[in-house]
Amino acid sequence: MREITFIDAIREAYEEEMRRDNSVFIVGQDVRGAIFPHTKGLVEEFGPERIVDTPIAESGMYGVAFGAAQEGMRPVCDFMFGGFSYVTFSECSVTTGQYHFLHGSQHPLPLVITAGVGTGQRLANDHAMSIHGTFAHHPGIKVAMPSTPYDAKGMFKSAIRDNNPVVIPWHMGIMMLKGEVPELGDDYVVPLGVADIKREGSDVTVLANSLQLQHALTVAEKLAGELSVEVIDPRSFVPFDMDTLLTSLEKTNRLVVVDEDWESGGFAATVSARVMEQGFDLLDAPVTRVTLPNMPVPGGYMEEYVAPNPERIEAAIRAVCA
Amino acid sequence: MREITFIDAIREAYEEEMRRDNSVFIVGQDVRGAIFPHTKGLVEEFGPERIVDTPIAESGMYGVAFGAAQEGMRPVCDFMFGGFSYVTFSECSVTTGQYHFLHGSQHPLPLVITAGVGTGQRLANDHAMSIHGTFAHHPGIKVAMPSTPYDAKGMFKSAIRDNNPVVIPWHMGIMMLKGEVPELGDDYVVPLGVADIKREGSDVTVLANSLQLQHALTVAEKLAGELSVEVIDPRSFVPFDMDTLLTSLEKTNRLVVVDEDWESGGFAATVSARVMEQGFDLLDAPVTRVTLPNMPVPGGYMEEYVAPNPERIEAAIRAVCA
Amino acid sequence: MALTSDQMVLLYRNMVRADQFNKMMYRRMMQGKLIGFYHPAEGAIAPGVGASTFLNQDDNLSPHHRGHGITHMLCKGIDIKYYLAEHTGKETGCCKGRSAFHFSFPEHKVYMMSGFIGYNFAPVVGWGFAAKRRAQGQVVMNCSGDGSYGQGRAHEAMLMSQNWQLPVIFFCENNGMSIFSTAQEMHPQENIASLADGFGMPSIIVDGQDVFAVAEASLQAIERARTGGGPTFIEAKTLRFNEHDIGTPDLSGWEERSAEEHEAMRKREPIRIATERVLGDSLLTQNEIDQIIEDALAEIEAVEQFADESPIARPPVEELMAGVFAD
Amino acid sequence: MALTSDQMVLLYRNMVRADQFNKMMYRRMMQGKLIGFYHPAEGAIAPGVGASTFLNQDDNLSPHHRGHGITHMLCKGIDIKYYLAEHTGKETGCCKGRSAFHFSFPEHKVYMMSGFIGYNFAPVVGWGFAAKRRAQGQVVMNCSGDGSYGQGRAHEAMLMSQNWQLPVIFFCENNGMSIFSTAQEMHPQENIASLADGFGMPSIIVDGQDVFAVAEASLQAIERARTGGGPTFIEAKTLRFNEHDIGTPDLSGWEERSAEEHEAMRKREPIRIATERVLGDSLLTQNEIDQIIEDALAEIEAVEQFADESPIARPPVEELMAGVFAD
Ligand SMILES: Cc1ncc(C[n+]2csc(CCOP(=O)(O)OP(=O)(O)O)c2C)c(N)n1
Ligand SMILES: Cc1ncc(C[n+]2csc(CCOP(=O)(O)OP(=O)(O)O)c2C)c(N)n1
Ligand SMILES: [Mg+2]
Ligand SMILES: [Mg+2]
Repeated sequence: MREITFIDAIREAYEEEMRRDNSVFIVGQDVRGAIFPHTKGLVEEFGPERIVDTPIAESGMYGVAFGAAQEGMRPVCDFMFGGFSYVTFSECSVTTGQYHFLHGSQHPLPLVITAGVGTGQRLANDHAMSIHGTFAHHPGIKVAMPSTPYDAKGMFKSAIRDNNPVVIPWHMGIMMLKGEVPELGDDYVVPLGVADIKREGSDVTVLANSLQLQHALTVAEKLAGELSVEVIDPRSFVPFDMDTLLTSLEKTNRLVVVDEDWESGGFAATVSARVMEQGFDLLDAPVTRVTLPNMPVPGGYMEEYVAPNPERIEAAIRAVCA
Repeated sequence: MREITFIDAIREAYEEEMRRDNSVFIVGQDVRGAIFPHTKGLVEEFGPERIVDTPIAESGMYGVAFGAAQEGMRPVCDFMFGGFSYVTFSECSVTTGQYHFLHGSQHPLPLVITAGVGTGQRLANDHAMSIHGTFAHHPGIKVAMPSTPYDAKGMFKSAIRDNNPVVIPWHMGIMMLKGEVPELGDDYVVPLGVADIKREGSDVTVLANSLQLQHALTVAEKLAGELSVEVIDPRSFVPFDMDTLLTSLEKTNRLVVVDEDWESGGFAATVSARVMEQGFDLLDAPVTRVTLPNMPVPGGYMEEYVAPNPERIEAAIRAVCA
Repeated sequence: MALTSDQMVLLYRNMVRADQFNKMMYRRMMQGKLIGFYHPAEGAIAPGVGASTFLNQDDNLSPHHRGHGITHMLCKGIDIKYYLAEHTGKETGCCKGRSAFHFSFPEHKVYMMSGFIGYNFAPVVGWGFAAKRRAQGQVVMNCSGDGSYGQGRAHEAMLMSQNWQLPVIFFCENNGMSIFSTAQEMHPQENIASLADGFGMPSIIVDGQDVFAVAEASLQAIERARTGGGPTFIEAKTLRFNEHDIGTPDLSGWEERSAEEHEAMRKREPIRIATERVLGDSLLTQNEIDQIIEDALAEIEAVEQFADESPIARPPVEELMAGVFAD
Repeated sequence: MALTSDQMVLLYRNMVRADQFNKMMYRRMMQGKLIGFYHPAEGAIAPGVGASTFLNQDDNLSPHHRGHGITHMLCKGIDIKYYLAEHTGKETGCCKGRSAFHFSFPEHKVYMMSGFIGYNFAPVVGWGFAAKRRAQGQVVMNCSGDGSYGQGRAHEAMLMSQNWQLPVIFFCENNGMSIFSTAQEMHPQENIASLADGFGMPSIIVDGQDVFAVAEASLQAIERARTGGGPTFIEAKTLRFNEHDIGTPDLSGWEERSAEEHEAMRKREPIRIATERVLGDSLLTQNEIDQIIEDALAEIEAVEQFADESPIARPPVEELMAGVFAD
């Protein structure tokens, strides 16, 4: 298979879906010129009517997506950085999540919300915060985050075809990660709601996603021989594939959840609580989380040791296996 | 001690703090006329300069509080219903939470955010959702919710005197709950960050707050003789009093967390995950949560059985004690 | 745009229906037969009727919350019985009884309600965007109150609609009140329509108590939007006879609205104004008017019967969970 | 308001300092000596200098992000070395090295930075509110770009400031660009200042390449605000010579900005315009100008030395946790 970067994989998903379905379009700020390469060059093929730049007016911009979705189109709304979605949060969380259900499950709202997220750029909190946990807290919205070029292309395609609002951020720290992706024209998708065992193991399970998945794989490789680490990528947070996780725990009986979100209220807490309820008897040790400490993400030189990193992951694995 | 209602207790806190400190003021929409009785009549004593109505412009309205706090005042920003805070969410979550810390911990931001929250009015999701879990997810903001008139008065006073942003919603379902409160002039406060054992017991611990605390107490009373239920009111979510909870678990070894927020990403998940990490060996049964299912809160006749209620709490208690 | 006699009679009929529907809602709320709250539309019937009566089926309509959108929706041919059933918590409700006071009639292009004032401003941009792309003359009628124009969302919607020349009509029903607050105190200019000037958007200020004047202004804006002429701001000056919502005191600032204010206000009762006109212009006879009222009451009786006789919505949680996501 | 010679010389000195500071930032970013990003201010030096030079210490200033607020802050007497140290990730930074590019000088009433464009609009209402209540003539200078006026937050701030007659100056630095988007494409009117008309707020449009013109307009608005005359909207028409931020391509829409555009733009270089004026008016000699430049370079050398010699900020997590909440 050919190798492409993570961000190019997203662009391929856009290209293929936009060619396939004329109702797909992208709306954002400076997406024509492309702040990030996933929209680069698209305007040349699809024109400014389908690669739509708006003023710095997140509510109006998101309104283009939201309203057009009600009108039967399939918009992708690009918030540039994840935190910017908070500027129109009542719309993109509550009003979006409740639209279908509260109005009687009669009218779907097929739209995609994306943005770059995550630490590693040293830009501090408002440019570095994760959003998957926050959106996963609000019902009626699917939430997923790919970790490899293969998954990125397949999951973005799934998200665009889904009849629901899907929040699918991408981590800036793996933007240039290369990986194998099927040939152009091979119209594969990766379904939302299905976890993926990225590395098999038998001593301990690590659930990690995105940049942190890469960290987890690095640690698993490092520990190989000493400890056999199974690394699961949830891929989706809503819906969440609990079965794959519990099946793994039947084998390993130990779990470390790595999540680049705050300890308080992040998705790792939800996973831990669910395992408590549904897999208590499987556990030989308490589920341990590696998360952002409960402080606004500092920028500068602090980011690298405040955020989850291989050292912290390794320490957590050793602790649950002790 | 005299008895007053929960909502009157909040108003007394406002009155006393505004008399004590000229820099305290309230900003909101229709707070002069008082949509809810906690601001009723205040404008007559304090005038429209301190009981401040704004247009329906939540960012500007919150900006009055935020900016005035930077200028050394002590504003209370009343969002009316909790969900309305989402309209200016980038300001009241991210920008607020990061202000002090990210700018070098040199300038405090003493402000209070309040609003009515919770189910029971049959108004559906956007008028019924809880906000404590969402705010507890965002670092730099204290989050608390009183459950009795005594706590309401004491905690609102603490919140107003705190040098940090404090989100302190109140549950509409206990607005008219009566309870004992010290005489006027007895300047007591209830510190933030300290849980309260509302009923002692030895078989199982129930952590519950606000309307759900009332439900938990009802169930505890009903089960008395059969099961001895200890009921703890966290009172604060950030900071959270883990010690009181763990001490209780040393005795009971069983925990039910009741939380009127969604299962996914709600504060109950955080509590469960922390108990997993810090109290795993204390547990004789998995921590069990009673929460809102992951759907937008329906209004109408569904609210009463979709939300946590005495039946669901009792079932959970029986399950963890089985 | 001069109205034809047929148009005027239709407007008059819709006024009577809207008025009677509002009275029914008020009565039912007082009777404890409605879930949630109700924001009565008495005194403010004409704007919604004038704005909505001449929309095409494929035009988008975002009704104002005053009167809970009923006065708007029934003029667009929506059968209100499903909304009343909803508001009564019934299985047959337009939202399956889940929503309390929300409405949704996607097939009529009335998509939604949200409890956040100003929620309409984001989606209307998307509807206008879709309409412009589709280029079939579809129009977006965006109705909301003076208070809603405090929201920054309004700015973003006006900016983008004017910039892209979208077929969106910003229809402001200015009743001078936002709960207890007066527009006079909350807005720096006398007219909310002044906001449109900031964007170079054409605006019309119209007597909102005169349904015919409102309809003329609306037809003018609809025509402009339909033919690619871009957005229009319409400010209909209207009144709120009752309290904001039933059970809330009727204050201005923090004092009771005065008897004088009420008296002056009620001189501008929109049904009476319309009746004088249709009688004066000999468009209808008193007998015909009586028949129109009777028809409206019969319609309402059937609507209420439907709502009352439908079963209460109490589906199991599992069934609800299955409705959170679309397939 | 005619400027005195002393005022003009002060403005000129600040222009030179601002220009040199911006060049230093650009150079350091290219050298990999700055953390995060830098939005260069070349071509757009005059607005910030003109707006900020005559503020009192107790006036609030919200600097524009262009030039990362340096051109504004140094005119308000802020020692930039603490900001440069911050931007270099150092312990001595104004935010203890935690913030990357944020600034905060509370004692100078420059409180904050946020990465959300339009973040300024909420707090300025509160500063204006506090200033009005305090009634000591305090003024709020609220600087941001043309793009920021897309945000609905701007509407809310203008509405409330005009309504309450707050001493807030809406100082719009219109460089015609918002990353790759032109103001011409993104705004329906030629002037952003037209927005002020919607609220009945007085506005001034000024040549933002002429620091003296900007200062005169600013002094007029400051005077009005200080004496209870309410807000003013100032639009300073300026230019962005460089790309939006270093490393981002220099596009208009999705194509390179043309050589012709650059050539035309650079004819309006603000330092040259100011220099011609001070020389022409015989306010300064070439020797004095050379000395001013030398002083600025010396100042910058000290600032860089401070930043470079300060230790990298790497406090333990526990120490950071202790700083999340104030006592
Ligand atoms: C975001 C938000 N803020 C505040 C409210 C509370 N609220 C409900 S109706 C209303 C007044 C609306 O005034 P206007 O738009 O003029 O309509 P009217 O009720 O006068 O017809 C307010 C403030 C709300 N529902 N949503
Ligand atoms: C809420 C938000 N949306 C988008 C951005 C991305 N962004 C950063 S600067 C900028 C352009 C700002 O333009 P303008 O206000 O005109 O200032 P200029 O950079 O031209 O000086 C944008 C869109 C952001 N930082 N915050
Ligand atoms: Mg109104
Ligand atoms: Mg600009």
